[in-house]
Amino acid sequence: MSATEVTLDQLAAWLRRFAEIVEQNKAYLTDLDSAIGDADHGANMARGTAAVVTHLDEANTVDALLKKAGMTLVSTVGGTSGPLYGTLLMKMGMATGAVTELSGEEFSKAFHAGLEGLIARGKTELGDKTMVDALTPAIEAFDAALADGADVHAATESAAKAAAAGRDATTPLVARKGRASYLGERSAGHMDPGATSSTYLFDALAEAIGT
Amino acid sequence: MSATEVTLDQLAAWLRRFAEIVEQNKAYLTDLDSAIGDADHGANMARGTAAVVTHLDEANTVDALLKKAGMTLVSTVGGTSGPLYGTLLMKMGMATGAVTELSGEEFSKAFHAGLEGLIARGKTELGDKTMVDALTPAIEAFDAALADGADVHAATESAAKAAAAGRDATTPLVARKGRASYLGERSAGHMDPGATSSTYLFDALAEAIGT
Amino acid sequence: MKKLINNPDNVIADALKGIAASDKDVRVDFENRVIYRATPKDGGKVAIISGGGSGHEPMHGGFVGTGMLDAACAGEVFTSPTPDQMLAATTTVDNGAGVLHIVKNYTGDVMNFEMAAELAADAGIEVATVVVADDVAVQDSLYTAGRRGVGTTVLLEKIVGAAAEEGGDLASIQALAQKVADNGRSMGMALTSCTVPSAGKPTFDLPENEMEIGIGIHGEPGRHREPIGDAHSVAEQLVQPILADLDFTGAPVIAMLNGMGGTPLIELYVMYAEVIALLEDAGVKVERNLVGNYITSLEMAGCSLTLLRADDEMIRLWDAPVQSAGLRWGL
Amino acid sequence: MKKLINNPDNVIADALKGIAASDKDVRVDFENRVIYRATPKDGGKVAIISGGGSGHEPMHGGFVGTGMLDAACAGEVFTSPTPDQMLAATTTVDNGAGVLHIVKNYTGDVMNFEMAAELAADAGIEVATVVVADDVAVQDSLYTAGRRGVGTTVLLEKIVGAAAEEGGDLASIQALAQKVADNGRSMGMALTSCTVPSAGKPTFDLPENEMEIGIGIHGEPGRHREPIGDAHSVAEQLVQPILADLDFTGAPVIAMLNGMGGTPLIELYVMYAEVIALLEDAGVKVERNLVGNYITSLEMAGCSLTLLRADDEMIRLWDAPVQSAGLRWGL
Ligand SMILES: Nc1ncnc2c1ncn2[C@@H]1O[C@H](COP(=O)(O)OP(=O)(O)O)[C@@H](O)[C@H]1O
Ligand SMILES: Nc1ncnc2c1ncn2[C@@H]1O[C@H](COP(=O)(O)OP(=O)(O)O)[C@@H](O)[C@H]1O
Ligand SMILES: [Mg+2]
Ligand SMILES: [Mg+2]
Ligand SMILES: [Mg+2]
Ligand SMILES: [Mg+2]
Repeated sequence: MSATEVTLDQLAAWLRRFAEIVEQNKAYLTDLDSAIGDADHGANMARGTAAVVTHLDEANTVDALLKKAGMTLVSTVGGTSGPLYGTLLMKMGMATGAVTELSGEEFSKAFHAGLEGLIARGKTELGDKTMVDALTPAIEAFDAALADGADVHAATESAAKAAAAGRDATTPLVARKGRASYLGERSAGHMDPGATSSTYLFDALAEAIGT
Repeated sequence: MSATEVTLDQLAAWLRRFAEIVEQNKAYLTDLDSAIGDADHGANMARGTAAVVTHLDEANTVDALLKKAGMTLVSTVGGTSGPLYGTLLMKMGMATGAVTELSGEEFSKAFHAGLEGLIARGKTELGDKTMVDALTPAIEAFDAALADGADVHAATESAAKAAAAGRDATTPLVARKGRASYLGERSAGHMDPGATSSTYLFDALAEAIGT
Repeated sequence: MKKLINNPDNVIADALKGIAASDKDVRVDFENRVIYRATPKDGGKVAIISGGGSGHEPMHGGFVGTGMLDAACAGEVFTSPTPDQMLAATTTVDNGAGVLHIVKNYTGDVMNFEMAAELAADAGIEVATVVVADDVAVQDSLYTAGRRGVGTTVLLEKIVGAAAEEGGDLASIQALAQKVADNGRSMGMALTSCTVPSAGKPTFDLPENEMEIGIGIHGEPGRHREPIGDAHSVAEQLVQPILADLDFTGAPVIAMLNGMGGTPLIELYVMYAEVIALLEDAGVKVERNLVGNYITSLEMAGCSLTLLRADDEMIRLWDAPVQSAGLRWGL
Repeated sequence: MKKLINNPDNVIADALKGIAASDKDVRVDFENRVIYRATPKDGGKVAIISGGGSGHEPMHGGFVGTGMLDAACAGEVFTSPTPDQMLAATTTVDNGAGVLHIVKNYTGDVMNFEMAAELAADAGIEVATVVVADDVAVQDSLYTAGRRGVGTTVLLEKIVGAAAEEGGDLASIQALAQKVADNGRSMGMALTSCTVPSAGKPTFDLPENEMEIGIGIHGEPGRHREPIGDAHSVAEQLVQPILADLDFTGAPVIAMLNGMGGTPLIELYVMYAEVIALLEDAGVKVERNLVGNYITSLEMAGCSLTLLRADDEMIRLWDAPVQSAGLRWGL
């Protein structure tokens, strides 16, 4: 079976699965944040994604689903990850319209809109040792796979791999944004927590679309 | 050589040696006080006895020496041991008169006067698990040895042995006075810090007179 | 030992320098280690003195000021001050109207204050003494040193200080002090030990999952140890023994939830919410309260609860102006 | 983890109950987690709002009151509050004269307050913002998030609160706030780590003989680690980087020696004595000071120094009456 469309149900399953993976890795995310931050990234993400899950049944369209998820993150997380992940999903929702499924291209367009919003909010660049370092290569890989003729599921798997590679690449970097930047050179040698939680977004997506 | 008199110099040597032994056992006394008190007996005794040493040269008579030592303890130690050890020495000084040496009997009379003053100040009885439990048998043994015809040096050695036995006997007791009494039954099984420092008083005396 | 100090033997002297530098409303006698009001109240006011071992800050030095203490004597860490110190303080603050000594019930404190009072009486100064013995953790009996003096001391110093400011005479002030002492009860607990600087290591070892119920403010062991419970069950262990010891219904109550020094304020608020709910259930009406660090035990983590069965007069005196480093309102 | 809490996920909700029960001068909106003055000042007063992650008590909720804040938003522990909270607070306190947002320079705080300000502007409320970025431990650069906002926030909230109480307009209040922010510098250090309740273990491991210089108030690592020094050398490591960053001579200075939450007050006094001696040597004239726990980091042991190069107007506003749980004088 070759998937060319992503359905509303799959998107809901995606966010549900994202919440599960975050919950399972809560302590790990917090450990990463302890080293170069303030030891709350796991709790922040778990609180926010759990809240998102409680609203998944309310939406009948893709835009409503994603906007509500984004707003829920903004209003329940706080900190840095709340506004950023929240903006990502809200802007994705704004880009899709009131549809019930997305083609690969439409999904890609939404991702780009979301990432742009996030970058504008966070005033970040690639290489600043943030979640952007996982999100950007993931979305690029997604586009490249689609361009290569892959179906949406295969494209999400490429995206997940690229996200992981992007995450790993944050380790040697010196942080230039966020709390880790206060550390200067001492931030090098540690994996970025936000880049790590970003990989779960694509792991969850690959699983949700694959099933 | 059989010593029948204790000289002013020997008494000064006694208090000097007492300060040394206390200083050497400061941490040990504090450890004992940590278990059933407030972890300051070593510091209290070391501070006070060191101050006593600075005044030893000022006195030309036994009473002046002992009274000054007692007053110094009272005004530098504080806590429970300051007034009690201070009273012991002050009352001893008051009992001797302006002499330059003491016979065994005179020394015994001074000890009794000191102990009585201490007991009156502390409102203690034998068996309350305090310094009195070492001081009382020590002074009794001193008297008994003299009565048996021992010289002063031998009598102080008996006193030191009896003090140690009295100290050991505090271990199983439930404290009825001082800070350890707040513990009730939980005070049993611990050696009393004040009884322990009291043994040093007789150890020091035996050494000072022996030499 | 992790401490912000210089030589462990100089902690008191060094801290007094900091107090003198930071608080313009007090004057420090470094030799005698006494903290006085910078501007003593003139006229025939009864003077109120307290003192005790150091390590319980802001008590007592932080309570010197208008409406509270006239002087406080600082002993070594956890060691009562000497008679000399208290005599110096007593002589200095006496205005002819007499001096009240506020003493916490520890053998050392009682004896040293007693000696000072004897010497002061010799010098013709009228001294009255109140001994606070409010710690219900201690099983009281005729044959022990009695209960420890803890949190009620803070409330007593405030209330009696206000009465003295108003011009009460020594006998009435002493009677009031005794009444406050008789009607206050406290109970404390610890999550961690304190470390006496000169000892250099924790006074006791408390395993990672245990707490000590009934702890003393000098790290004296309490009633028993048990696994750490949640704030609700800890609150029960503080409230119940206090209410079992004295009836707190039918009178206005002043409550203090006190941090032992190493407890974050946010935890004290969590505890206070539990305490107040239990007291409400028990029909106890808390009219005034303090939540914070007032009578501490160095860096100990833990807290204590103090309840005072007050009356309208005590509440009025509680509300009277006070201006000290540790308590400040109405001025 | 040794904490007096119930469920780690409910710490903020539980603590807010305790704050509401203990402080009759504030009103707590439990849903939005906002602490308001119980009796808002009426008339056209500019409203002052602050907020941030919890775990720094008494900041910010403890500074709500006459002469200081109109409202404070409590985030999760070490996590900035959400835009919803700040919007609720902004809408509630606005009197028509506009609202000042006091923000500490952390990416999360800045973004969340920014979103709230956008939403408030949409609702027709005039919002001005001041961002405090005073931590000299952070090597500043155009390409980073800038310096952290720490102790100057406390001084700013006091001074600007007094100016608002006097009736200044939003533009003048914002200008004053910016001036205070520009003239404050801080530097902190830690002896031990804090433990975030939801994390359940210390944020960092610090060996028994080491300290962290330049620590952040969320347990963010500082400049470097080194063996624990005495109070004198620690004071040097706080004073020197601050004086190297800004000239504090020739102006009245307000100094705050702040405890991180787990530091005994007696140690803060020892430190203050050292700090003041160093400042005197450097020709810095400290006219006003605070010594105590004002901007904490849960149970962390350690301290921070904040210096504000003030002027006569700031000193006057500093001395103006304030009545909040955390700061109280002149009323
Ligand atoms: N300016 C920024 N733009 C994009 N992502 C950022 C930025 N600053 C920080 N981040 C991301 O946020 C993560 C931290 O999130 P979190 O711990 O929840 O927030 P906080 O730092 O406020 O405690 C970092 O690991 C990083 O990936
Ligand atoms: N009432 C008393 N009479 C005699 N000795 C006492 C009494 N109370 C306590 N002590 C002795 O004092 C010792 C403790 O001294 P110290 O630790 O210096 O004083 P504090 O208990 O005030 O800290 C105890 O070990 C005990 O021997
Ligand atoms: Mg974080
Ligand atoms: Mg002791
Ligand atoms: Mg003691
Ligand atoms: Mg955070």
